Amino acid sequence: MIWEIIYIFLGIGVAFNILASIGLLRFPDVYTRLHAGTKCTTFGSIFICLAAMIYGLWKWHAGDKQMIVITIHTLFALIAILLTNPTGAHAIARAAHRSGIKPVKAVVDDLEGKNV
Amino acid sequence: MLAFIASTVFCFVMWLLLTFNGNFWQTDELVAGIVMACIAGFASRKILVKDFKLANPKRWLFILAYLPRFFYEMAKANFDVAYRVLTGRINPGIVKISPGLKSDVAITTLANSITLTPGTLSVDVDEEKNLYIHWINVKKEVLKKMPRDYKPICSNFPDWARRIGE
Amino acid sequence: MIYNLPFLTVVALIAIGMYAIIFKRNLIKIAVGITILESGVNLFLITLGYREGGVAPIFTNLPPGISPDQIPEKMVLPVPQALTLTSIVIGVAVLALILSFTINIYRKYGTLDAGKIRRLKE
Amino acid sequence: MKKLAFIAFVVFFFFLFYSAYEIRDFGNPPSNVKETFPDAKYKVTMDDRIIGKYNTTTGEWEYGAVEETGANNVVTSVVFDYRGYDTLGEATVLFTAIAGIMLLFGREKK
Amino acid sequence: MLIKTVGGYWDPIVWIVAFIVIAIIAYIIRAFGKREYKGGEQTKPFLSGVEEPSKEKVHVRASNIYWGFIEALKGYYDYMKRMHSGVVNDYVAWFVGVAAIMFVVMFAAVII
Amino acid sequence: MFEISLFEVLIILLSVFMIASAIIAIWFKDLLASVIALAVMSLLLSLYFYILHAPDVAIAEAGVGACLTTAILIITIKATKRMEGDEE
Amino acid sequence: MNVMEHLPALIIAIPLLAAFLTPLVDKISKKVRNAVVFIALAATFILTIFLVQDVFENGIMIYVMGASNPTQTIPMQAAVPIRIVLEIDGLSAFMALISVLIALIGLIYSFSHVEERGGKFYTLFLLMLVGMLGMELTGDLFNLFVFLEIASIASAALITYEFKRGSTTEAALKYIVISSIAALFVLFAIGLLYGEYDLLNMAAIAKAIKITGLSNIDMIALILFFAAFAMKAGAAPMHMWMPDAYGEAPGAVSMVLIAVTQASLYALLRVCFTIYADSLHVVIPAAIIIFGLISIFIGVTMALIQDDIKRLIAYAAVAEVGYILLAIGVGLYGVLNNEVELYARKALQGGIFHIFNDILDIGLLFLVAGGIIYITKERNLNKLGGLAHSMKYTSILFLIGLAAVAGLPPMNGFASKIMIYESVYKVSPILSIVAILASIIMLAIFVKIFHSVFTGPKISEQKDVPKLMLASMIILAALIIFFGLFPDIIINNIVNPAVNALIENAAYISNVMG
Amino acid sequence: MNPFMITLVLVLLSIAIAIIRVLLGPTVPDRVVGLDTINTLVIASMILFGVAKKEIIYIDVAIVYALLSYITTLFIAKYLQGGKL
Amino acid sequence: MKNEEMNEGKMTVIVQTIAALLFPLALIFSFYVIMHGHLTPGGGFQGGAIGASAVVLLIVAYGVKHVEEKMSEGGFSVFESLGGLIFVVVAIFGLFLATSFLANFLVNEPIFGKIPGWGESPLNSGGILPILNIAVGMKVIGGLSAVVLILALISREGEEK
Repeated sequence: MIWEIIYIFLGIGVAFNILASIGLLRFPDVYTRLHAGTKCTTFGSIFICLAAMIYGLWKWHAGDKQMIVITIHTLFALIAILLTNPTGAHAIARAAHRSGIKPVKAVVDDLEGKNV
Repeated sequence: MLAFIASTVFCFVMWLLLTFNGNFWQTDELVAGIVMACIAGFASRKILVKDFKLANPKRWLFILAYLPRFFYEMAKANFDVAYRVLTGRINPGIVKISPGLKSDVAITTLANSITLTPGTLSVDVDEEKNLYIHWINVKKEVLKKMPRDYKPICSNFPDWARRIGE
Repeated sequence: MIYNLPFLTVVALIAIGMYAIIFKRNLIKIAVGITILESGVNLFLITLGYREGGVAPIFTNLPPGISPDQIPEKMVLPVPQALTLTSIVIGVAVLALILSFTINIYRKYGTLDAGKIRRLKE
Repeated sequence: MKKLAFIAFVVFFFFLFYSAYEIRDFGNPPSNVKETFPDAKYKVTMDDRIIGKYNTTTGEWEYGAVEETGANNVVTSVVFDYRGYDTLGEATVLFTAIAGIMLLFGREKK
Repeated sequence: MLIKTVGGYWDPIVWIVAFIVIAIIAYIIRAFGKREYKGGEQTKPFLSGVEEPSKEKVHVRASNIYWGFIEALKGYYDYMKRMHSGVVNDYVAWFVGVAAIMFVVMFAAVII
Repeated sequence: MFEISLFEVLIILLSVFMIASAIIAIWFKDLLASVIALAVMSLLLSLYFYILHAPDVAIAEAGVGACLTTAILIITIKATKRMEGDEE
Repeated sequence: MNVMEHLPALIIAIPLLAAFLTPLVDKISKKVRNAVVFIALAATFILTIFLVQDVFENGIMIYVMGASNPTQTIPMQAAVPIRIVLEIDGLSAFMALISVLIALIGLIYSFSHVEERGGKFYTLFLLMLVGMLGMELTGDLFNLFVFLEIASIASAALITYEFKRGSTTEAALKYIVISSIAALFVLFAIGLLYGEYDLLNMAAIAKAIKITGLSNIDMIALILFFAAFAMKAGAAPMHMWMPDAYGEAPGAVSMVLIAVTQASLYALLRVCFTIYADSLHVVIPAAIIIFGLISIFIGVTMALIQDDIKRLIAYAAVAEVGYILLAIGVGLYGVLNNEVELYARKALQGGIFHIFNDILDIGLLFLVAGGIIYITKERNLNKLGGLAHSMKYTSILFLIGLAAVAGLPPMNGFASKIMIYESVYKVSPILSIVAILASIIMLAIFVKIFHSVFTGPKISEQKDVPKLMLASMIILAALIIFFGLFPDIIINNIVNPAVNALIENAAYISNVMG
Repeated sequence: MNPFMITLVLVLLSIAIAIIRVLLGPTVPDRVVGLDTINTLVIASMILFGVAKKEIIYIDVAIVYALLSYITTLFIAKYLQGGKL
Repeated sequence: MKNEEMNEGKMTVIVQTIAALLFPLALIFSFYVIMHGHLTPGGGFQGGAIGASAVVLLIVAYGVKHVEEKMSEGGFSVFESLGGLIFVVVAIFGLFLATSFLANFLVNEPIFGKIPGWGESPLNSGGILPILNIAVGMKVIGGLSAVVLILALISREGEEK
């Protein structure tokens, strides 16, 4: 049962990670690539972390007391990813816009004309 | 002083989490933790703690309540991106929204949430705390009026952010 | 069984770094080359220390399935890791110094081209 | 001139690749010193001596890092105990580099 | 005082004694000369009647001192100046070159 | 036939990636891109250390290679100029 | 606690402690800082003399860092040393003595004019000494690498002391790039040896190579060591960094840089004579001889056309390194061919003695040149002139230095050079002829430099150099004359133990490995 | 076969694709996106390897990366957006 | 975001808030790595590098000027010298109290002596290793922060000219 959950979680994680990479290749400009690179990797990594946490909790429950450390430390990594990834994406997007990269095929650009 | 105590407590909790190894903490672990948390708290007292809004337990409850909703949106976002990756159908644009948030925490929460949710990516924030959002699938009806309606872009996240941060 | 592939990687890294140092004229490129060269040497030391099927030489929370009496055969070698630690910190110190020299040279000479930075010759 | 340098480069790295080919197999460090020192009394190498040996009958460490330094992390005990002098030197390297940068850029505070 | 070399020995004290003796002899020989010939008009150089130029004018500058020698070895010096290019890449290239030659020579010598 | 384990697949992949990113790092004319490739290489180097069971070194390489080296390189590029080449 | 027993550790620890203390004390008072630095260096000097005396009387000294018994190299249940072993034999003691002596003289010289950013300057000065001493006292290969880096970084930083001239930074950059690459290849070679034998101790590796024979890996490591250390020692054609670095550094630093170079030379000797000793192929001594010849030739001929006073002296320093390499190569050749008593011992005596003379002579020239530059703010020989009118003492000291470098009797340079000429003649007369010819050209060079700096009409009124500067130069000149007049004392008491340590490497191994 | 190891190899494959983006990316921001993606993937693979080998203490390395890899991104972003340091 | 703020080198509010949150986290993690150097992977250098990275994070998020007002490079270098001094003094203590330079004179006994009621604990083991870890940690935090700070200041100074 537990193993199945872990399998599923790992599968989702890997699927989204690979999807992120493919999106990174296929999308036309930096903003859309950021969509893929940020959302999908974050989501995939969350599932991978969840699988690891579930594994740790299960082992801990099964009597291996120190395995709880995996859960807690993975939680730390997860929080750090959740905090940093979107912020990093925001910083890159802003920098890209300031360095003069226009969004491809944009229908509207409210930032344009705003004095920098 | 209060700021110092608050940041010290934050650091100490982090230390306790980091050093937990299945058993109760040893005494010297705790003592070392207090000393180290004092140093780290002293170093970060001015930048970490600007106000004490987040010390209110009600806000913690809001955060907890917010997480599942956020997670659901995120899952949706990923399937959305998956769809766009596979089909390549995009209709992007940068739109400005005015959520009317004042505090840094709130705007940060909102921006990060927006980045992780369907089809949107926060690009810039100006001094009036208006967000500029790269939207991968711009809907026609939003473009009509100038103070944009944020409902179709980021549903009711600004309200949640207001509850958490303001 | 991978035959010596990591060692070949190491020499390839060293060769790439040396290539940058010898054939690239930009000072920052030379600094990048030195960094790559140093990474290669660090990797070399670590690969020397690897033992097949070993675990990290740390006794806290050893993974299950290792009984203490077979420990020396089950752990990777600790000395190369210590050497590599030393080498990494030395590397960052040298890099910082080289880059500060580079900044100063750029201010005095107005160029980063090693071919033009030759007031001292003959 | 550049061509000559390139030939020298190729020759040099030919020999280094040869050394990478010739060196011991990946993952198989020497496990005893009998081959190198046939007259040695004990047959453990430097690293195995540092890692230590556990005596199952007495339940104690006969020798090694845990017994000699009391630290669980063997790498740290190598860094700070067995090769502590290197670490001192390395800290000095950092100090030297920073003093050098300060010499170059530091401002005299009056 | 005395150090043995492969073929003989070297003793600075003996050398100094000899030096002093020779110096004294030289001084004595000089002392035989007539007093009025020292100094004055006698010691000035005679340049075909042309007046001696001032010291500043005839002082030979450093870069002119061994002009002939350097001119004679012009080819060598041109090569050397090209070799000392002052480019840091070349310095490293020399290291690699020397190491490569040493590799080749060493392995060739060992195989032979 | 070759018997190959997952661990060896990992090592092969990482070796290839590292050499690739190192070549990228010295190939780019844009120094900023070159620094990014260097950061990637340092990241993979750290992963390499990690799977060769040297977590101590991996942490050191993470702290130094991922953050500080890149930081000082970018500061230097900012203080000097970005493109490698003859223009000026 | 017996101080005598802990001397090797204290000699490193005291300057290191002072180096860490200097930035703190510098914030309080400049005078206290100078006192701290001077006391630390003087204490190191005294301790070094004790150490040297002890080593010369009682043979090799062993110190195991951090062990429960500092003289027990091989701990319980082990076959090889596992801790860092400091091993001081005659050669190490000799080199340590030189380094500390030169550093002390350089410090006295620096006190006269280094005020601005002095805290950092003296810190780096002490660290440079620490680096040299560490390289010379250690018996561990990786430790050698670490201290090599300390010495290189400290000297590179010190070269930039006059950072207002951009060329100092250029020289420092070249120096640091060269040093770090050399050091990285040294580290690679250490890795190769470690991979082969799982050892880091020099004596243990020497014994292992002796037992198992020279493998191909060992040979590659040898060449890498050889090329890297030869580059750091300034052997032509890898000498190009030397004129840059020596020429741009402040006077005292140039002098101490020679000692750093000699420390690399020491490492080269250690690798050739101790680690690889008997399994060495005859190609290596031949290579050393060839490098020596090229260095001599390039050094003197390039010095002839220089216009910058310090660069000129720096090229002369290249030639002096060439003499040392020539002598050592011949000595190594003799040792390998079992012709020790015939000529090898004399050649090595000459070479080792010439190490000392090189530092003293070239060091004196650098100090005087530094003084001239300090007074006149001018480095170009074409614009200098007539300084003997106002700087009488300096010109006399410079003359002494010139005579010593050119090898005029009865200066010390002649004593060592004649030993080198005669022993080199036994191997091949051509070598000897080249060496003597180069010596003549050297004399010509110094006629040029003396002529253009000191003689001629007075250009401008200058005062003489500061007193402390003069004092340090006088110490050096006195040493030069003393060594020239009584070379037997030096050779019998100081050089011979070093030569014995080179020739008999078995003692070095057996002291560690039992 | 350990599921975590298999996942790890697959994650490494997606790192390969991200490296291609770093190689191709026409502008620097594109490359930074690749770097950012590789960062996250490396953190994930570190966690996977630690769990696969049951090495509890290895997760620390992943935390370090998660905390620090962000700084590189910020530095490059700061360079690109112009303005002073 | 105003032009003046850009010139101060600040990044957006979002980045700043996250940096403010990550700074204590990184700092406490660096202390954890330093203090547990003899138990888990890590030690003085690693922890020091992480701590220095925390300072670098502040530099990049808030601008050099802002950081330099709070912590000057002189302070960092004093910190660093202190770390070095502690290292050498402990090493010399080994010479006086035990047998040789750098000897582990506290091995098999707790650092601060046996305090009744504390029992056996891993954190308090390892002899002088934790002390040396802390010394090296101080040194590396001070040193690397000072390097980045100086280089950043110099770069900024060059831009202002």
